[in-house]
Amino acid sequence: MDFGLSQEQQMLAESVTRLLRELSPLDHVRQVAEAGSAVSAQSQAALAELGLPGLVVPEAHGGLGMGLLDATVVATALGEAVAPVPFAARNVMAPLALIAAGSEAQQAQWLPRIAAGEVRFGVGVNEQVSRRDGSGVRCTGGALTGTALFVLDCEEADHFMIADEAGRLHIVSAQADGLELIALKTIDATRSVGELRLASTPAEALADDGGAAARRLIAAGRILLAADSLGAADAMIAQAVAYAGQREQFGRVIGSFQAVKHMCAEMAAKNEPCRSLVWYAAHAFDAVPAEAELVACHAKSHTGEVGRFVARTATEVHGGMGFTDLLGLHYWFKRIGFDRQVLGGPETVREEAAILQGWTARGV
Amino acid sequence: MDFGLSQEQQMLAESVTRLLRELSPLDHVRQVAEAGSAVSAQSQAALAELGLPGLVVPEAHGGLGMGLLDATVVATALGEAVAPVPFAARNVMAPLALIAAGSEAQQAQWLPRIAAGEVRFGVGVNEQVSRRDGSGVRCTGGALTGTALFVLDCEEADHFMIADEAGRLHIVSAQADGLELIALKTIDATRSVGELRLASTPAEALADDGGAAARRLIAAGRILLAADSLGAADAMIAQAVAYAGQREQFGRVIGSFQAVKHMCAEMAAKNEPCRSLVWYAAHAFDAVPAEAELVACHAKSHTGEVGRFVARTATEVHGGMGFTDLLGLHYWFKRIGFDRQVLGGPETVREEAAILQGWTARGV
Amino acid sequence: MDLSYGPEYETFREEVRDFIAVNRHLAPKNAGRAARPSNEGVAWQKLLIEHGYTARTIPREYGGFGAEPDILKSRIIAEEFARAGVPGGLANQGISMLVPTLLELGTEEQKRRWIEPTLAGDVVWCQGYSEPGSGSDLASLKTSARVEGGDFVVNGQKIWTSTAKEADMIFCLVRTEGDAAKHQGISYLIFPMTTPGIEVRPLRTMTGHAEFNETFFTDVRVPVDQIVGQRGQGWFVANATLGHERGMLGDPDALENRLLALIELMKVEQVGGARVIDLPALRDRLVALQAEVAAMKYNGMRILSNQIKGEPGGMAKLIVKLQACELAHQISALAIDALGELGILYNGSAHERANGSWQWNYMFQLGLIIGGGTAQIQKNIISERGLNMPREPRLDLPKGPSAQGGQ
Amino acid sequence: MDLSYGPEYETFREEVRDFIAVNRHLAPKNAGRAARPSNEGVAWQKLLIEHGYTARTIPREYGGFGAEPDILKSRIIAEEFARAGVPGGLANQGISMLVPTLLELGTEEQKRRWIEPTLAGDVVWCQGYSEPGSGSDLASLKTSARVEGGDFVVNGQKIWTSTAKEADMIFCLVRTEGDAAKHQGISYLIFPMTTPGIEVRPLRTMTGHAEFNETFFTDVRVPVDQIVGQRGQGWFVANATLGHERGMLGDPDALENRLLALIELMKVEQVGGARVIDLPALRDRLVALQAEVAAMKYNGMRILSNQIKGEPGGMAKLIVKLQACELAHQISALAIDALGELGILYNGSAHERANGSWQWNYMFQLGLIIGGGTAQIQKNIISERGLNMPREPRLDLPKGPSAQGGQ
Repeated sequence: MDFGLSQEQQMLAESVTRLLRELSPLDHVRQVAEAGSAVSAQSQAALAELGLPGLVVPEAHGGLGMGLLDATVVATALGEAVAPVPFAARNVMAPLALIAAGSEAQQAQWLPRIAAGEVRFGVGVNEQVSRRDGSGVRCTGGALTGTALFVLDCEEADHFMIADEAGRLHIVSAQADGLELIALKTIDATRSVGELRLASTPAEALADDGGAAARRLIAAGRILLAADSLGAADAMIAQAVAYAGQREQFGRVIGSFQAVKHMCAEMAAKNEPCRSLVWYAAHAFDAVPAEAELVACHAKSHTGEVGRFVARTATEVHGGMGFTDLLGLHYWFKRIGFDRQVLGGPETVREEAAILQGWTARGV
Repeated sequence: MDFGLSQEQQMLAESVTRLLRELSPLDHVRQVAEAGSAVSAQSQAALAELGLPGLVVPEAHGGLGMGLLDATVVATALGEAVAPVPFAARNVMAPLALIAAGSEAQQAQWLPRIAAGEVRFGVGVNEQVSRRDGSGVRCTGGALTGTALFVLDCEEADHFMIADEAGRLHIVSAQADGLELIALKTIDATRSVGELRLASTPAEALADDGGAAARRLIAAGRILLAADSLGAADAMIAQAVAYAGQREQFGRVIGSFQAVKHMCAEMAAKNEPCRSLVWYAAHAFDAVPAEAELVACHAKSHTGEVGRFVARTATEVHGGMGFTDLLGLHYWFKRIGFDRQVLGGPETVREEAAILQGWTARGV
Repeated sequence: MDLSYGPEYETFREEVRDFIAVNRHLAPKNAGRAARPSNEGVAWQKLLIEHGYTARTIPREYGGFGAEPDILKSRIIAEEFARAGVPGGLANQGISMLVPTLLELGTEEQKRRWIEPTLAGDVVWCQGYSEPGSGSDLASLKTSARVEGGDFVVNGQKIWTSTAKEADMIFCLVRTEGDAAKHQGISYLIFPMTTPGIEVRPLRTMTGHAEFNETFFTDVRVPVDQIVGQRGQGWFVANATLGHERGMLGDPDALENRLLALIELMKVEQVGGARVIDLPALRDRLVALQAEVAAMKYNGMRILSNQIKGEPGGMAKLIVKLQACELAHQISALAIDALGELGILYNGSAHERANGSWQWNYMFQLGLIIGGGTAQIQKNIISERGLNMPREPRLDLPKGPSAQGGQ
Repeated sequence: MDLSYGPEYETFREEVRDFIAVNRHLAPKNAGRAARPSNEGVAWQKLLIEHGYTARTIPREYGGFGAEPDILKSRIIAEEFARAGVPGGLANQGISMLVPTLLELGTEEQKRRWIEPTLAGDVVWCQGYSEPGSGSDLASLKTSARVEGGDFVVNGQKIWTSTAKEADMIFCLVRTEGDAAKHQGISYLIFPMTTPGIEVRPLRTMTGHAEFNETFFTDVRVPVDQIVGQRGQGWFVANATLGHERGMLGDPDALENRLLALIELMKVEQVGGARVIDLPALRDRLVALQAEVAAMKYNGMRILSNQIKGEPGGMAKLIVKLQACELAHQISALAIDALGELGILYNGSAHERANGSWQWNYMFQLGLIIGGGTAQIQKNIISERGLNMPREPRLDLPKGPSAQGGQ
């Protein structure tokens, strides 16, 4: 019995952290962001060396054959570093879709190229969670028409995995006819999302998709966003404690004031159990499928609430400095904001959790 | 322009407070409670001298002809003193029902006797807010059948004002056939509530009741419960501040610790605006009928939330002593608990507020 | 409880309305929050002063209207201009902070020289109080001014100088007596922003915009008579105006307007074909906020009423900044949640709502919670001044005689 | 991540199950939380010790089972007894606090004399630590013991002595060196509750019940050898057991059980013909609590796993008391709200649910938030031990060398 990370998982996390500490300090994140990109080429290349594109791709298809818990560990490290690197959708959700619902031929066709970094996916499943502004994609005669909002990891994507209104997944080439990608700008400069407009765009449906794959993809995405938020919250707490330990006011470091200490204690007390929750959610995704969707909801909604509290409180501990751009604390604040809102905010996800337990029917 | 209490209202509040300070210190409250009663005979008699039974009865009918704001001021003073005195239902809601929906003859018959303290009403309108355990009262052929739960101020009541399922109000004598009163025991020993079982019990309907009177009664009851909670919260904050000013730990009074100071500041900051809200709600009841029901909802739900926070936090400031029976702090804690739950808890009342604004339809 | 203003005031209200109706075509368009008024803006301001609709109680000899203070008339003016959607008088730090300070503590010459053009919008000021190293502990400021040849020579750095780029003048706290106790060594200087040695750099905040500046002083020479009050008394000079600043935050009308915008948002926005206001968990949060905004609105009316009666604001007033800033932040937070994933759109993105202003507000209001006395400082003030609880034992001894501000 | 216990442990689990199946008829009925076990209870306890299902790691010579520590086996035992609804080993302050203290710091004679009968349930203890004047600041205790003719003579008062009425013995902190620094003058005595001069008065709490007592000492004579550890070292002796007490609170299984009861309540209760769980605002609160309970459950598994590996509990463990007590309180609060006006029924009223236990829990859990280190003390501990933040500057100088506990 061992609830926690294996040595390999710890090493994986440390590798990612060490690499990002070297290649992607805050100054670099700023540089990338100010250039208008959400992708650090150097970080992405170095992480590819670690095998991230093929992290969850089976070994038979040239990947590392790891599970969602491994991916979760990586997501936490990325969140901690506010790394501008496409990961959740491109390196995890897309291959998981193929594993869950691709035919053998499709898996053989796509997975090795994903693992090799030869194809780069964006993923659009948002309409399964929340349809706004007329979004939604219909499939007719092997072609897709409509709009997918909040397509994840869309920057540099050459292919997209898109859910239609029935929840079936399709692969679309970024070069396909009738496809238009409009970048959406969010508070979080370190992740890319887009609006995909499709007009009778040719698409390849995943062959074995009974409709459950999209739900599974969303669960995976939620766990990864939760893990990202956890890591970003870790970093904000650490920065708040460090700042409080050196900033002096009234002749003492502010970290010796009870009010400041208690703010930090409350952040840690709320955030620490999220770690176990996220780990278990990922473990359930890998090994306890009956629980996976529900625990994913719990992880997403709870880290969403805790993340908002930590983001705000850590900023307050920093006083005026936290509000400026000078320390860059807001990169974490906004990353947490992204993680909270995307693939369902807390209320939406809690309602789904109630539906999953048969406590209420779908719909308002 | 004067937002606040008139000199007369301030004097009324001070009279009640002074009287209760003298006649109803905590020891007396305890004594009454431990004797199993929610009525202090001596306090009730003295308050009757001040004219409380006829407070809102028009002067033409022998009362003081005051409004709900006056009654609200009294309710706050009663809450502050955790006074075991029937007031909200007996002295205010019952005569308001007659004023709102009684015929001239009914008013002439009942109001002078109410003002003189010759009849003592309990009020049962809870089923208009929340029907549980099969409660509900039907009216057929001038007789009532069914169960009214949470009939307010039922101890020593010789008459009851009961709403039927259509919301029409009826007067029932406590001596009537087929009537059974079962006392309900709540956490709050200072107020009496009961279950009234009616079996073809003869009743006198209020003549001019178009169905709106019960809603108005509930609004008045909610405002009075909010005012009571406000007063009880005032008292708890004052006690917490006083205790923190004399209790020493670690060589200082605990009131000098920032954590304790901030707890007290948060209580005051949340509670103080409730005063204005309650006053305005009462004023609207008296003078701005179009707003009355909605503001009553706001006052009830918001003081319910703030009251729970204050009750808990003031107890925490008192440490272990607050948890014991020794200081009697729990009398206020429980009074606030009563005020929160009766005539609709916060969620219930907020949903009603949404309905009143047309934001949603009645029903789940 | 009498919420009518009475016939005298209703007559006054009619006068204001008439004025607005007749003159509104003269009001500047898009006045917005520009630090320096346009020519139209200055003309409008002068017209308002002439009719007593701004600078109302400031003596005529200093360029004001010279009326007796009448809080209700001031309130009516504010209400009617807001209702008509017409810009009222200028509100900047020169008018709200420097002018009251000069009126109370300035020399006759200072009053005559600065108040009229400041009121008229001809002279724009910025405030030089905070420094990077002195936030809550404002009195620990380090910008120094030594005396040399009839001048103060100022060196150091200020932060949060919001209108520094547009300002003609600065009112500034500097340390003139390096060896005095913390609160005793400060002086209050006023000098032109064109003085050599001043550099202004925009200060970007978490919102992505530069709503503030940092201002650097290198051997800035200020004649020794450009001081308000006595040398070493600057802390007490400034405290008069700090009170004025605190009063500016937490306007209940602003809260109500934000709430109304949120309600409208939730009625209009749709998700999955349903209105957001039909999602019960979000609606429940909305109604809870509505109740709290109502409480703050009536709390504001109570404060106003106390002012009219000349009674102290008491606890009702002490809690305004803490509660109102928090509530404004919560309103923005709910708006973001109501927008779901669209709530994080920003910077002019497609599908963005209200120009991203909900997000901007969410972040900026966090700045307001922190600024002008963090929430922690506010709680100290409420507990010490409102509840008479003991002060935190202080370690930065020796104690000043009147150590304002708490931790 | 490997949540299976492995074949060795599954075999052990089978053994435990078999034992329960065969012997459950011997288990005491209605054991409840009575302070003193019945004869059946004592017999059951002895049977459990004999099979190693309680007192498992305590050496055989002192009446235990003498097994090597194996956290997983202990966990399996707890799981299986809980699952079967059969009472496990006794859990009282003698067993959880005194026995570990004696094992670590008692004399050989003390161990031989007290551990076995305590484990067996033959000797019941109560704890005399807290005093009315020393709550969070436990070390400021004033109950004194002067030496006179070979005895300590104890005078003073203890509070929160929960089992004082049933106890045979008390372990008690008293001040023996009045002139020593606060933490240096305390001794740890053990003596019979039948000693002349002891008076026990029930202490009623806000719940209306007397879950605790106050215990008064008037010239209570205790032979000087009835001390554990050295004179003046009692603070450090007691701290070993305080750690054990902290571990007892915040059991995640208990939280999960409360949550399941709440879910059941909300499914069963009806208002206006609808199930309470169909009220969306309350359901939303329920799911939020469910997520938090899940987080604490997995946090507990992580702590267990760390223990097995011999790793420190770290932050995951430090936060348990604060979070679990708060969460338990919130669960009760939601249950009360789910019951609406019925939520305040109490004391055996008609229409009361679950014997008023939701209200009892709501109040008692507030006591737990306060007791055993208030939430404020817990936050001090988390910030100082977990985050290495500086201690509050202390004013109660001179400082003891190892001032445990914080404010």
